[in-house]
Amino acid sequence: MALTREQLAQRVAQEFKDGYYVNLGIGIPTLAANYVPEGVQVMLQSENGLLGMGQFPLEEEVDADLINAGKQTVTMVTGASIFSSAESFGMIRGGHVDLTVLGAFEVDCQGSIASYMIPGKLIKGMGGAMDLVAGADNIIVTMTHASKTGQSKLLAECTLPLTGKGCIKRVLTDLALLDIEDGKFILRERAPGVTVEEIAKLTEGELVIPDNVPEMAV
Amino acid sequence: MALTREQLAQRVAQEFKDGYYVNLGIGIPTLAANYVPEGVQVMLQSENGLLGMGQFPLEEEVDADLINAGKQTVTMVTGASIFSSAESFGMIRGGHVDLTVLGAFEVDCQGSIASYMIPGKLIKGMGGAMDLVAGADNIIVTMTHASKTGQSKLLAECTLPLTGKGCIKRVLTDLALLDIEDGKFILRERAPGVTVEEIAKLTEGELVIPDNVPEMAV
Amino acid sequence: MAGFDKVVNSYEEALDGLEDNMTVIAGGFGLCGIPENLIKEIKRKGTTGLTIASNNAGVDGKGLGLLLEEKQIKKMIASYVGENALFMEQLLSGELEVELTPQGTLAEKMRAGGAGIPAFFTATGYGTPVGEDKEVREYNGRHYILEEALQGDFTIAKAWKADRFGNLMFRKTARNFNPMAITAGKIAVVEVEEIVEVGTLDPDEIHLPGIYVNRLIQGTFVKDIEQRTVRQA
Amino acid sequence: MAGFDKVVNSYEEALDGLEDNMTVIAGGFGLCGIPENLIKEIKRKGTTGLTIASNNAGVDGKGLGLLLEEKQIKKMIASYVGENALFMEQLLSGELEVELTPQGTLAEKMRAGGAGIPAFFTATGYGTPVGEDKEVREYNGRHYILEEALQGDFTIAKAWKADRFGNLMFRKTARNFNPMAITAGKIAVVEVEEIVEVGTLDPDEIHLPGIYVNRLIQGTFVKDIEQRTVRQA
Repeated sequence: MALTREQLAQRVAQEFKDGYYVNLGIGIPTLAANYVPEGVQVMLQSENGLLGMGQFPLEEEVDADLINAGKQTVTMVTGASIFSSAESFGMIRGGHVDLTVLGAFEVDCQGSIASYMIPGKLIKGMGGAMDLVAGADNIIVTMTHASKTGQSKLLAECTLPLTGKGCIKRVLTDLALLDIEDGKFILRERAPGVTVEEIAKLTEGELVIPDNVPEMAV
Repeated sequence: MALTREQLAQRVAQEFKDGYYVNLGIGIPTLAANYVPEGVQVMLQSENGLLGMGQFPLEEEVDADLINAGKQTVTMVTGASIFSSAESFGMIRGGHVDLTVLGAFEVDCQGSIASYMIPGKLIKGMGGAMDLVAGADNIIVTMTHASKTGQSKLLAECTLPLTGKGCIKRVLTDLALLDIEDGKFILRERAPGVTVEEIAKLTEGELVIPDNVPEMAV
Repeated sequence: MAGFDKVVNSYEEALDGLEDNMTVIAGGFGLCGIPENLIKEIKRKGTTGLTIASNNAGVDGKGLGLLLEEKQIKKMIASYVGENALFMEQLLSGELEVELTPQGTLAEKMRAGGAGIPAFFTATGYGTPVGEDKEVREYNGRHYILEEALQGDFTIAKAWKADRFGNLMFRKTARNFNPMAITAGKIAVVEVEEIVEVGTLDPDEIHLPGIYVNRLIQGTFVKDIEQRTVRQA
Repeated sequence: MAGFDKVVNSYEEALDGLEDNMTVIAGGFGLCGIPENLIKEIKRKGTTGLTIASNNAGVDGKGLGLLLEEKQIKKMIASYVGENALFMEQLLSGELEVELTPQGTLAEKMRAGGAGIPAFFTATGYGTPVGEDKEVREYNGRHYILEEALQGDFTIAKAWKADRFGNLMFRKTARNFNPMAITAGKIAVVEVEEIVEVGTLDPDEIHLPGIYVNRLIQGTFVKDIEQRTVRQA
């Protein structure tokens, strides 16, 4: 069975280590904050200038001056700090954020990612995504493995305009967890009940299948 | 008569305009702060991270955490602000300081300045001087016109290692105030009692002498 | 209060000298920390042909979206221009030009513009459409592209509190692009919620020194919220 | 207090892993805001062959001057190295190497090192010995040279107040190089006068977020003054 959004978020959260500063993109990545493992503390960086993002505010706590990168009203945790956008991206570009999780349209086995623009459709812009993929060493891309019509999104080469080139090393899809090494996808884990064959069929880029591909614990 | 240190400082202070942010180098430039004209407010920038430097502290006010770029204990004026060295030099390099006054060993008629190093003698370093001359549009160099042995310090070309190339437009010496334009020194004012001929004799670089060269009001 | 008093008394005076076809840098992220009254004054003035550098272009009818209504913007330099139907319409019709710039690069370009750094290398955008036609250089095995500084004829920005010398404090994430936007404007105009007497602000707690501020005005703010998200108690 | 608690309990622990021939970035300007106890710990450890980037090299017997006594420094990257006879002696005898770097360039090199900017252009030093062998480029009729970022294996720095997460506040001009020095160190060690509980510092008033700090220690400070200048009442 393909992972649900909640299961994807759970699996992402298993990558959290105690003391990690983490930047979570909009959507599934953000959900991961609900599944931080027992005994682990993470601090969320919001690229609009907040380290230590908390949960949504109570109605009476809503503050127009306190939002996240998705423009949602948020709160601050104890120990939070505020800074300018230049400082925020200095932090990101300089590699000080331990883990970045973001979505994508396509990833290829060279580690390139396309996530911000579909030519011919409306242009929205890359926001902070290009800085995030260029600045982080440790990135997890979360996405569906294939389109609704069965087209693989794990490609030999991205077809859409790139957000970053050769910067992605780990992809979590609804079917599998894969690393990217030496121009190949390495299958690390399967979603529960999903076979290696199903994954291989929906992976266009070169796929390496180790002898043992365990099921994810979600 | 050649100007005294106090007179040099007085003449420098005549360049202060109301609302100017000013960086004053060590020595005579610093003295100029004592001669701010009536009705004029200036705010002193100290490149170690202070805008709004005040006078020396009273004995009981001395604070090791509050010094100027000359490592002297100082105070802050009302309205002062503190910032990092990166911010301070952003301010300087970005041209936000209205006037910079500093000393020199030599200046030439191309607007180059040598002020930080005499080869063969001890090396001390340029400190912030290279940033100051590169960042400011409006710089006054204060120096003696010639060495004690009568060697001109206003040269056709500096002989010492440069602090900055082609960046100086105004020089105040103990004998004269000169502008630098199109590769020439232009004599603007004479020290009281000093003749144009005396100045010409001690100026090695090409000197333009306008019809009327008034005496300084000091 | 003489030379360093930056306070002006009307929005008209605040934007005196702003002319057609100028480049304006605007602070704010989404609708958070935007100079909302200065934007309204530009609308009132009717200045056109503007190039505006701002992370976002407002939303329909709010923030910079107001300037789209009368087609006052010729070009937008921004990282994200979604949530704005009028923007898309003018973009597709060719009435509006957009230069999409990664958010961190945009922030750094403003900071560089204010700090006398004409250009810098960044890995952001290498190998992407942003890096096309830009110089590439390798440092320690990674590729970087050369990005140039950004400066504006005017900056319009918003801070929380100021003293009359223009020393500024920002509040929470309304800080965002405002500090470096202010440093990068030849004439930096800042509107604030409160102007306090000089000497009231602790020198150690000033977020941006008044040296960068040319004009200061006190305003009242609506502070629209784009995504009001709440949790239940 | 788990993952984000940066407090260590001894200076030995604070500098654990510092080895011979490493590059160390040090905060401070003159003797103001220097990590005086961390310097003493390096002296005690006897680490040698160090390359140290710091605006100054201390004075005889104080600050980084202490490390000259046992010849622990191989190379100094600094803007001003006057006021130090032992320094000059070792420099002239060839035991010590110095890379004179303009003060603003040094600050910006550290900031760039922390912010993922491998190189930047600056007008500072163009046409001078500092600009020799560096790439020159013209922007808007002015000449600029390309300067590269600086990073350290360790940073040693001093702040005034911190919470246990390493969120920092500096005091007056003891701020100076400390913030960017901290961002540029692979392992950033900060000593402070006071450690307060997390939540005590206003998020808007934190000068440098704890994300940059790896180890934090509370010390007591002598705070030597180089030029005690006073006025009469």
